[in-house]
Amino acid sequence: MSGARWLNLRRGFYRFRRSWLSMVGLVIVAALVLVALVGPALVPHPEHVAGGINTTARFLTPSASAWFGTNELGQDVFSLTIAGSRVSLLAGISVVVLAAGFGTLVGAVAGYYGGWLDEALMRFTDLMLTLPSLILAMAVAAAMGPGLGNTVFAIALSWWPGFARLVRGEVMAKKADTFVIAARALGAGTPRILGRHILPNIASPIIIKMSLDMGFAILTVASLGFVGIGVKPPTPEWGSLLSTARGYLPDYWWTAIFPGSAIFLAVFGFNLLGDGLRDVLDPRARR
Amino acid sequence: MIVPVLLGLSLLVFAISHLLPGDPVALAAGPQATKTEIAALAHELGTDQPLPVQYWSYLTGLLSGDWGQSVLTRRPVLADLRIYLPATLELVVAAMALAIVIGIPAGLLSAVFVDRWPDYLSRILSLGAISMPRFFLGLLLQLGFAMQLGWLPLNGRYPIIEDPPPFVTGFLSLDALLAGDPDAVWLALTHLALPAIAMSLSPLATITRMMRSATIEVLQQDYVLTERALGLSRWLIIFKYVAKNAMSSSLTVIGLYVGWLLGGSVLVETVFDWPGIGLYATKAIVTQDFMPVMGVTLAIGVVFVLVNLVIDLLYGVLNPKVRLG
Amino acid sequence: MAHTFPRRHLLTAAMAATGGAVLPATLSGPAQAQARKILVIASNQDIPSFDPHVASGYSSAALLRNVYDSLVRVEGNPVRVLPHLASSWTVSPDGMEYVFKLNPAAKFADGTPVDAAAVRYSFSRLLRLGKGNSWMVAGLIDDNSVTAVDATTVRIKLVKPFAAFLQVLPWQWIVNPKLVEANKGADDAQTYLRGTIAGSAAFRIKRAEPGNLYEFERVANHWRTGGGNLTGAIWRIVRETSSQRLALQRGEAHIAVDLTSEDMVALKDKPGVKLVIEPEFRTFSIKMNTEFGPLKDINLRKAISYAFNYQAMRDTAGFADLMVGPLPNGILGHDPKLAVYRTNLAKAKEYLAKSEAAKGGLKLSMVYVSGLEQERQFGLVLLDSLKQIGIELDIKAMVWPDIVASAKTPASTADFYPVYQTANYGDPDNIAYAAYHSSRNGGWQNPVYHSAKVDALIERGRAESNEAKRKAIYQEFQQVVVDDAPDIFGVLEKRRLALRSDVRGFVFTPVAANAIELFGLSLG
Amino acid sequence: MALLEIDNLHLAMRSFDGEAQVLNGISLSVDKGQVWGLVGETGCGKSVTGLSVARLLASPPARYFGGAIRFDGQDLMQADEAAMRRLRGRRIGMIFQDPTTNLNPVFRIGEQMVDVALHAGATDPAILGLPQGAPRRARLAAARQLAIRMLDRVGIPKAVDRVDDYPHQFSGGMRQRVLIAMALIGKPDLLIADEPTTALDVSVQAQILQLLYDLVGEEGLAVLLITHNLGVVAQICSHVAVMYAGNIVESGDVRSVFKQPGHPYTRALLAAVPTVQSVRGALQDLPGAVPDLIHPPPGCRFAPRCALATPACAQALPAPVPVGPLHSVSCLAVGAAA
Repeated sequence: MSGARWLNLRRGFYRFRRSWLSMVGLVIVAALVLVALVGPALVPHPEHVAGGINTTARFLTPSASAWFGTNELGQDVFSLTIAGSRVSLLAGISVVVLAAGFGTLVGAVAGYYGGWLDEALMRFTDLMLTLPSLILAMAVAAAMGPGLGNTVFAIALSWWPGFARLVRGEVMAKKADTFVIAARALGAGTPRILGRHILPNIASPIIIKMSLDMGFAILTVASLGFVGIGVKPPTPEWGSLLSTARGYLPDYWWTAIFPGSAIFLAVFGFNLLGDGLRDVLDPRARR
Repeated sequence: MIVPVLLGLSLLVFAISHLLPGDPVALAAGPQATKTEIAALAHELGTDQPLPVQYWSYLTGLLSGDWGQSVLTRRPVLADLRIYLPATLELVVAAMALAIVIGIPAGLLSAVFVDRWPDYLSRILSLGAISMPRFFLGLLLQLGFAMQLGWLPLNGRYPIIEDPPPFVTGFLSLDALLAGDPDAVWLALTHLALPAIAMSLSPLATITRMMRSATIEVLQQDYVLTERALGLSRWLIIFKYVAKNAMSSSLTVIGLYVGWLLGGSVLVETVFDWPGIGLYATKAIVTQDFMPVMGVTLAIGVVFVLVNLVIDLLYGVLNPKVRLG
Repeated sequence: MAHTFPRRHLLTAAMAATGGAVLPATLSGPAQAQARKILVIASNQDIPSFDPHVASGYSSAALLRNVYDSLVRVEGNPVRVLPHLASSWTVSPDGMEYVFKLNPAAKFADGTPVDAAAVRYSFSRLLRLGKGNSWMVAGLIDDNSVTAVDATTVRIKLVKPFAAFLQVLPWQWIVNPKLVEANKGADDAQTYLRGTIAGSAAFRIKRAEPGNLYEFERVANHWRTGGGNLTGAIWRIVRETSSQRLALQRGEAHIAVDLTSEDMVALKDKPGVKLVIEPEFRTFSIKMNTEFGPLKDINLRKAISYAFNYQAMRDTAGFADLMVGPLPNGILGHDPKLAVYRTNLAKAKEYLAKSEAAKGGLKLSMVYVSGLEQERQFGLVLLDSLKQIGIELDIKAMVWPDIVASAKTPASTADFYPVYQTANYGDPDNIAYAAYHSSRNGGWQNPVYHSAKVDALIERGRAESNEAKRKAIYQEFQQVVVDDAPDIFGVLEKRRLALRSDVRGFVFTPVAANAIELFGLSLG
Repeated sequence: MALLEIDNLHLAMRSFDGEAQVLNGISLSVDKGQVWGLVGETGCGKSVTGLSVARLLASPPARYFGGAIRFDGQDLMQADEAAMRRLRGRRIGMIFQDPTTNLNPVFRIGEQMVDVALHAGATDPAILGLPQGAPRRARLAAARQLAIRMLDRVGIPKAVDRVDDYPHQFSGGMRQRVLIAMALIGKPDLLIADEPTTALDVSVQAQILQLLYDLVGEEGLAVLLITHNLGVVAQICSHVAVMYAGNIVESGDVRSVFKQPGHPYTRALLAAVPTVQSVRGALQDLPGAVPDLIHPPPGCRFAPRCALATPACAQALPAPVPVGPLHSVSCLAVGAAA
């Protein structure tokens, strides 16, 4: 079995390498991560990222000295956009990790114990899924006040049900597997069975979902920023940059186009990559 | 099915709105209110009662058509929804119609030309479309078609100096049609165009992708080989025999998307100043006016459940086994 | 091609109606709208309440001044007080007693005459509720001040002398007692008047779609004669200022009231557009929490006042002048030569050294109204300035009601608190009283600052009727306030309005100029 | 001239692991009135041969690199898709193995049959009994009548009522009858039947075979019956071709081949059939396994498993050697003996 699995994985990576779309995604995401790690230190105007302004150079058109032009406060749009990658990436990862963590907990408990607990948890999960997630996130974020942490929490709150359902199904399927029954026969405790035997075996669908969700998490963070419920100034968050820039269209288009394109590019990269990863890790779901 | 879902939804919405920080009563009372005035208002609104009592009265209110009062608009929430929900629904229906009309053939073609350039093109475009922030696309559309070219109106549902057609369904284009006024229909449609396009992109892409994968699966079915072997033309097979089979899996997506678009209409409505429930909810959220937020959430839940009932019926139309079996 | 005509016709109509610049409007044009003469005002502010004694703020003022009438009205620059419901008036030599002769033609919408009893009733309700614009007359009149001498004569006796009394009267609306009494309920008809108009003005509300638009229509055969040719108007909520600008540019709106300086620059040479850029008595300052937290320390306040980058603030504000002291430039008693703080890092550091903050590591907080772009920019200017003296700033956007709520106690008030003060009347008392008198503590206009000396000066200035003496009092007031450094005195933004050139009869008035008065306007 | 002539056909198929030599030069000639059985194990290329005749293999992955297929004198390897469509459903009918999956589940059977009839009628209006250019309405009605007649013909009771039923409302055997009706609606000259009875119950199998046998007799069809079941061949075929790993190793009239099998593989095949009912799967008597077609053995592909193999067998593919009037065998051993 493990041989077959290895072959599947190898064929998967073969397909991944063959699919240039996935490779493009990988390149974009790698670039994004790199930019998020080192970018803020290397940008031409790190002081603008920290909130510094230069009102003598407002609304300069893109040029060799300011690649993406400057904004209403004379800040370098290139520096802000680059620095925004860290904010978005961090927020996106936090949302997905929080949601996956909580969703896995709920799903694993429901799937493993079954019975009324499963029934109750899943009814709750389904209800959460019927709630309009963006409105819920907006309401929670607005009530908690601005700030990246609050935004992330609010989004994760509406994000976990997807993971819970996924994990529940996988756990239920694995529960009946012989190795789990054997472990139980040997007297392993529930946390041990779940943690050591079941969860590692269902990691790949969770990872696939996390990678597929990354793009949308970034998108949702930007959406909240755009409607004005998001980070505090001067945090250079793409959605709020776009929201501000919107007031200066069409004359100062560069203040909007670059942060907007950055959102698109980041989400696009993660979606390409997620699609490719799904092909690799889950050959059944190909196409 | 609809009753327990709504019961649960109302409980959940009620619970969330009471768990959140903020004092809606103080806000409702206004900045100049004194402590006694706030207490009086709390008493009047019943918020000084224990939570179960409050929920019970909220629930009985819901059932008797009293969805609470909006502080912001000073009107009953249900009356507001009567205006704003159709506006959003019109947008969602238009967007879904676009998505279906384009997405289904696009997905079919993508599958037929699998791994050739039309397929690559449609796959890149659809992934791109899914990744495109709707609000950014909306801004770009405004920038291009309204600001630069001036072909279409920038925002709103109808020219502000014109009287809209009499309110019947709340769907302006439909109301204009009912009023027999072709100019009004045209005006309503031109206003609808850009926001509908901005909203349709994501479902369009998803339907294309679903349709593509479903079609690829269907194309491998034995009956397609039989149909080909008996000489039926490729296009007849694809657009008639394959399409109907592949469509049922896209139906699920369509059902899910209607709910998703209703909840996500906020973004497009913000960009286009479209007076629907998204904008209504946003305004209510930032002023912490909770009755409308709860009302909007519930309304979306109701529509979502209803749409999925319709989808279940449509399944029957597409798949005789479900209908007859 | 003849068969395509109907389609073309539709397109033409659509373009014309949406102001499309593609085809000449003369082709078909919105003929109906032309005949109807409806003026469209684009504003980003919703109208929260119609109750004339509860609502405040410019959008409400815009609504109320068109659907209710007041005893007198103001117009022009400099501001002149003109007859309105009162066709004439006299003032006693000591300035304590005003007698108004009402226009006998004035009628409420239901035909009831606007008589002295109605005026008395309206003032009494205003004082009873204590909301809305009541602060303008609070302490000046009481329930016995307003008396009906006869049906058309009203006497108002001030409790305290107040030089600018006539200037506040345009904002005190007269309601129809018959309607209010009939719908009084338990809350003095607040529920009723929140959405219903009981006034006597030349316009009434035809359509109200909160969050979207408010449509006015002209009352037929109104008692007021003259005025412009408007048959109606629409107060249209357009949140984005750039959308307002485009709506104006395309002729979809006739007046845009919330434009940014950038918008004004962009509109400068556009055909069919008239720009109004005029100084106005509207101050923008960043208030400091003089009662709670690090800013209790006057040395720190002075250090910050010197560190602040005033030039950057002026740059971002566009069409604006820097304030010289607490009072708006050009108002009675304003001292243009007052020595005020200007950016001087050496002095800033000198004062900083005298304060607790010299140790460093200080982090201060600032709130601003979410969505108010200009305030956000000023916040960033402050952040940048504070960084120069090693102080961090936490900027937080809050909705207006929350900010107002936070102003209730010094402890809940942020360290920095930006606020616009619009003069409702062109007198120094307006800003001085609203923004610096201790009786306003706990309210949004002056959450925390109080000084016995300043209070005394304000009260003296209010009571004095001799103009030269008043000037002297306000000079002293300005000096004392500047020495106390309770605010970072910011900018006076010029009023920025853009009008279509076919709007006629517009007279700029430097008080509440964005609350457009419709009566005198014409289209075409 | 035979109705169908397959001449030295070579076909390769691309896959994940490489290109498989699926058909290695097969030749076959089918005349009107003949019922040819094409037998062999799974993967020997018999189904691919049938699909090749109708040109239904997608290319890529299929690649023809030699040989010809002639139908009624027309070279099908040169025919374009439009030309092929004129043949399919009209002059060449096909039925496949599993009747449960070969009918489109979401359409009424009548609708599917009407479309096939309309298509056939478009090529030959006589099939609908209407003159050229008849209105669509008339053609639709005629097609429907034809569908009902065909259903009746294949033994569907109350065909008029059942024409508007969905596939899932029929039993497996009935569905195969529907498929046969659909394949014959265009009055084809050649019927390609790929394992038409394999998926059916034993009792139903016999009925379907009987039906096919009767129809062949009545219509004078040529039939290419693809099966792994020698019993079926014995029952209704007039001729048989035995395939092994992409080659026809032996062909001839059924009687001759069954009585005097020449090729070692044919003999093994016949030996493995204890009864009419054959068991699908490996032939126990033979050592080794079916060769890997990506890297086929040189020369005779059966040689690695053949008891009679000599070093010469690995040199070249043995040519068919006639052993009877219609009977030929491709085997060096047989050639040497002859």
